[in-house]
Amino acid sequence: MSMVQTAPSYLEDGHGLASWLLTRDHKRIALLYLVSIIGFFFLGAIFAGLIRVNLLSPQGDLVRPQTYNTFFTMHGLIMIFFFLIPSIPAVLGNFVLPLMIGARDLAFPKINLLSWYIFIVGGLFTISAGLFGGVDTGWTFYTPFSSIYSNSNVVLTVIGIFIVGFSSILTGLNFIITTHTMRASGMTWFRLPLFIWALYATSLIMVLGTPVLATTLVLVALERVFHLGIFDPSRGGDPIYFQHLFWFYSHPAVYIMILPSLGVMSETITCFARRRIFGYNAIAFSSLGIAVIGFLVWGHHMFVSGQSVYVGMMFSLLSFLVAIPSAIKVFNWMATLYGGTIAFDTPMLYSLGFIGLFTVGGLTGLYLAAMGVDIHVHDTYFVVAHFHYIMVGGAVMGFMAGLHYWWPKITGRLYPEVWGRLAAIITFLGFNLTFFPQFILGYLGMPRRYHMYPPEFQALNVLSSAGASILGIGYLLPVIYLLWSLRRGQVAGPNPWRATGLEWQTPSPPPTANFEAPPVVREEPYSYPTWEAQID
Amino acid sequence: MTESIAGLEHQFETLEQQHEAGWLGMWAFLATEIMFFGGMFTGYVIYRWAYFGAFAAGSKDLEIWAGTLNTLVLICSSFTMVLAVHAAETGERRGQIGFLLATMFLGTVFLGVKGYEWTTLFRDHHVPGIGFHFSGPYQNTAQIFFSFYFALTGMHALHMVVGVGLLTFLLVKAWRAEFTPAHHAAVDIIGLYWHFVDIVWIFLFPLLYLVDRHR
Amino acid sequence: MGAVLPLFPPIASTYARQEDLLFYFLVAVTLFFVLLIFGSIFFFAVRYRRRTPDERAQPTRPNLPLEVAWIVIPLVIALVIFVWGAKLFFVAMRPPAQAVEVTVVGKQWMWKIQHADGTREINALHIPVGTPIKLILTSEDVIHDFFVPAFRIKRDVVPGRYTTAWFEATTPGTYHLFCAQYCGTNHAAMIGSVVVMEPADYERWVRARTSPVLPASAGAVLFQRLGCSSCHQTNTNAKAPALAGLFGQQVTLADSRQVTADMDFLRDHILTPGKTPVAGYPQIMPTYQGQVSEEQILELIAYVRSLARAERSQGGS
Amino acid sequence: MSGVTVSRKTYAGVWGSLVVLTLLTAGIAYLDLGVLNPVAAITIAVIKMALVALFFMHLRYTRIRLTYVFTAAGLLWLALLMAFTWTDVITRHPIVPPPPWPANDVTSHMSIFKAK
Ligand code: HEA
Ligand code: HEA
Ligand code: HEC
Ligand code: CUA
Ligand SMILES: [Cu+2]
Repeated sequence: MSMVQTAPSYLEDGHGLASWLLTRDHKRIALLYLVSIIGFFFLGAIFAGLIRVNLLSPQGDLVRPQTYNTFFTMHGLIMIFFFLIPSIPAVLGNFVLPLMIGARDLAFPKINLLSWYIFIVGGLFTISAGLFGGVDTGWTFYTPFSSIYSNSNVVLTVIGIFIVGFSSILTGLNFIITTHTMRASGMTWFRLPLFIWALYATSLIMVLGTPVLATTLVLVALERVFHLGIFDPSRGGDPIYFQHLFWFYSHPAVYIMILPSLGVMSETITCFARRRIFGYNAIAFSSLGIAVIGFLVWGHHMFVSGQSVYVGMMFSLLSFLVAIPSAIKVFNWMATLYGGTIAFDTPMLYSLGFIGLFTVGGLTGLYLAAMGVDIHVHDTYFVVAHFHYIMVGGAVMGFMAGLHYWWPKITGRLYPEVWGRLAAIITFLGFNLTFFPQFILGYLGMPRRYHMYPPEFQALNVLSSAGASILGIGYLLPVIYLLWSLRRGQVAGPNPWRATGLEWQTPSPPPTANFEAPPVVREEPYSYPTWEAQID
Repeated sequence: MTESIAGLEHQFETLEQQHEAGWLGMWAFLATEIMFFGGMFTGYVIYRWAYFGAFAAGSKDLEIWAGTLNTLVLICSSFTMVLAVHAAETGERRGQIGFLLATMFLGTVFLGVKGYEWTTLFRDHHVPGIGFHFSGPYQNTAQIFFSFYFALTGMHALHMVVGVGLLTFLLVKAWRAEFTPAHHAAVDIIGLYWHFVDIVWIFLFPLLYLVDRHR
Repeated sequence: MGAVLPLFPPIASTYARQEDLLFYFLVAVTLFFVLLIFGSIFFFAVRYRRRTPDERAQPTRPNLPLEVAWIVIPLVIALVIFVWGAKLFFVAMRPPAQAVEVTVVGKQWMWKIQHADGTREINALHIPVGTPIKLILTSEDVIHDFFVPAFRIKRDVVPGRYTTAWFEATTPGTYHLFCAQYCGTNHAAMIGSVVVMEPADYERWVRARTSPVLPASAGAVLFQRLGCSSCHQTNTNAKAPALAGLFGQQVTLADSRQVTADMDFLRDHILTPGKTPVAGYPQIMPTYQGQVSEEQILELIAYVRSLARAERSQGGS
Repeated sequence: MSGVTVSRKTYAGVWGSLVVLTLLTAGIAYLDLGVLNPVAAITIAVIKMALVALFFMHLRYTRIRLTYVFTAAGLLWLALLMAFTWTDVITRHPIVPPPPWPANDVTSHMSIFKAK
């Protein structure tokens, strides 16, 4: 290396633990998040594995009922609050958002680091609750069970989730302000990559929804400690009020989980079809549409809860309306594929898998939103299958797509392509084997959160468990080959995919300041070459 | 990188951009705060509808002079806060210190009065969960009102405590004469927070103290 | 029951038939879109695969009619499903007037069921085929959920209030009854069975029961024992309102709101009289919170309802 | 972030109005205005909020338009949360009022399915 070497990459800019734990570089913070959420994912996955092993037999032989209940509670809490919600935003978003808009960092780097610490502290609280007594409320904390009857460690858990909520709020805040104030010159709103629009919409939900969850959890904790009676019918409280508050956050939260993945799709599909996106505006606005209408459908989780039927109807109608922006996105991607030049690198395989599974998951959401059908399938495995299709088949696949796509940018190395494709295919197959039988189980009437079940449901449960073990392999493979690629992977170069976008115009891995000179944007987004216009 | 402009953080190009980000950041944060209190306000609304009698009775049990006094105290503290901002804009260091101290003082008075109210309520067994007792026809529904009273005022008081902490931080900076007419974003932004906490109280006052007073 | 790999639940109520229709429609819609999307992915993947590294794509041109089409078509389909689903929901939520009432009290972790004639059952419900049954559900502790997959009905059982559900069984048999709302340790064991019988069998089953006490009669005894009758006397006096004829009427509250004297109202009034104080009376009625069980409250309510009936029949209607 | 320095006189005026409004709201609470009581209380609170936000928080002077959007979003979302929850609570009554009395003895019970 010559002495006139330009700025060192962010990975070389400082060594030692302190240079990581005290960093304010969004790229390093993203890696801190990456390591932590992968840890949480496998913790959650171990619980999933235990759930599936237990359900191999109708009597639920593996563990006692109470233990099983703590399993699915921890599984749900960890997967949702400590893995999926921070996954794409805090890892990939954190890493590429400033790069994509041509900024040196997020607007509030210290707050960014702080939010990681908050995340870890929240995680420690929740895990320690799991260790000391466990929690058995389900991730939904329904009152009055959680507030009075549960004998488990609810308060500690609730504190953990409360804390981690602030991490989410701060990340969202940071993204919103950064997108508004720090775009490079020439980077107008309609030149932003669609991933940024998706992150913006996600942040909107984080910022406006999460505080309500915080309040709700505070009230549950207070109720448990002081017996306030707000959710306790025997003191005149209304348990349904809890459900309103909870779902006011937690329904929009499912869009926190999916919107970033939808954003990743717009990047990968265009890159691997090498074609300009079809319907940029429609996709951009559909993200905002989902975020806004998504706030008005929370009552679809409560159709049979005893809420007013009239309100139920309103929520049902709005749930159908919120499906339309998702439909718009799917069709726009199809139109982008049309006439493209499609390559099947790993991110693209994950992306195509995503589209398929998201479609199935989303369409089954329509069954649930149809009030008459929801009466039957509510709180059965049909719901479990629905949300795993969207969250595991959809969001996690989207995360994998994004991780592989930006991996060369993050590490400067390419992952081994063959292994990548293999893992993507195994995941897809294992996934369907795991969760498709659950649709049937659900319609047959197997309720969720059951530690044992009538014998006639066994065959389908065994299939599902078998699928889970394949799926498990599908998830373990990437860990191995991605780690391997850190040292042995091919050196990537700044733009291995020949993609457009500012993040590819800087070295991989990028220098701490991201760009050598402040970039100026002159092109429309996704200006891939076509037959006609020769773009050089 | 250009560290030439005093106080410019590395990620920004200009001070202007930096201030704008800070200002917008605080406003966005205040939007989250609205929602944070919002969950409880929603509960307040529906329970007040369902238990109007109990809310009226509970409300009458609060000391109106304390509520009114506290409202006035907070309004004055907002006034002194905005004067501190003014002093920062004009670069008067003594003004900054004086008004910040005044704001902190008023904030503390508020908390003192609140503490007094809480102890009286505690003495009267009006604290939910701790041997709650309420005589009269609403004996078994009044607790709901006090639950909201304590949840809302408690959360508000917590914000006040945080606010006083932030003011201390400003005070130190003002003492060191770090604020110049060109660079005093911190005062501006923390001022916003303080005013917001004041606004929350402006709503809490009629909602908690003035339910059906006239009867 | 008993099949090794069942793929579809038994259809045993009128509602189940109607609900399955919508379900099939949804399956068709799903298949259509899944085939469309998977199909085009495969087709595009083959047709437009990248042959040379520098192959260039077709230019992207706006196509408004296409965009409108894929907004409007899904929208129409979605609205059809919405209307259909909502209609069904109202069917499920609107019990026919002649439905026979059965009360259900859920508690951790069992179902306590009482028939209109007073017969009690635990974790089992025997009903005749072809009779609309209306369930009145409440819980002693946490939220449960009464779920009979064969009937496609499900309703949360919420403490502190009454929810209702109804069904009309069409096929005799024994069906699963599940608790579908997570309610603690033995949630999965809070199961039972619903036995649907031919009318003749059912009649035999009814006859075999030791003559149970009617809920209203039990309620009348309670009414005396709890001292309700000391204030609420049959002849209207000033101390407390007479309860005859009250049920189902509009009641004016002290804060001049109007409410219907339904089961929830009566329940609230026994447990938290201060919640809905009646206009024109001093609020001296004590709370019975903690002194009466959910079943007893139901009996008291049955009694107050029977007073309404007595009133009517005296009125000669 | 206003770029404008507002005169202390303006602030004092606002402060004065806030004090007056506080006393006013406390006073009005003692008059019997029926439904207008809560309406008056909330209206005054909203006016006070507006005064604080516009003048003390410089909303009136800022050139960053986005500030309005953020504030409005916060308030709008709160309104949505309240409106939907509230609608549920006030329309929760059963869609069919229960019949005056149940079919509550064996004979009436039996007759129903015998009739079929
Ligand atoms: C990432 C997470 C995620 C996402 C994106 C969604 C998306 C949707 N969800 Fe889902 N959902 C969950 C996660 C998610 N959900 C979870 C976790 C639960 C359970 C919570 C619990 O109780 O624990 C749940 C539960 C749940 C319920 C409550 C079920 C019950 O408990 O009874 C309902 C009811 O309406 C519902 C509906 C929908 C709808 C309509 C969408 C829509 O947004 C889907 C839109 C997408 C499409 C429609 C597909 C693409 C479109 C086309 C291919 C075109 C064709 C379209 C039409 C014809 C309209 N979901
Ligand atoms: C992002 C969210 C997310 C993700 C990624 C997953 C991933 C998985 N989930 Fe999860 N799940 C939820 C979110 C998620 N889930 C939520 C929110 C609930 C509701 C909780 C509630 O009811 O409160 C739920 C509930 C839930 C249930 C229902 C439990 C019940 O109601 O009783 C089941 C049952 O099969 C299940 C299975 C799985 C499986 C097999 C995976 C797989 O994809 C995981 C893949 C990994 C593996 C298959 C394991 C790999 C194996 C190891 C690392 C070691 C294994 C160890 C041993 C076998 C000892 N999940
Ligand atoms: C100490 C006297 C007293 C006793 C004992 C009493 N009540 Fe009451 N009850 C009242 C009074 C007074 C009212 C009207 C004022 C009010 O709403 O509180 C009332 C109102 C009611 C109402 C509403 C009547 C209406 O017109 O809307 C019902 C129902 C009722 N009581 C049922 C009962 C039952 C059941 C019991 C026994 C378990 C009972 N009461 C015991 C005094 C009493
Ligand atoms: Cu009862 Cu689950
Ligand atoms: Cu939802």
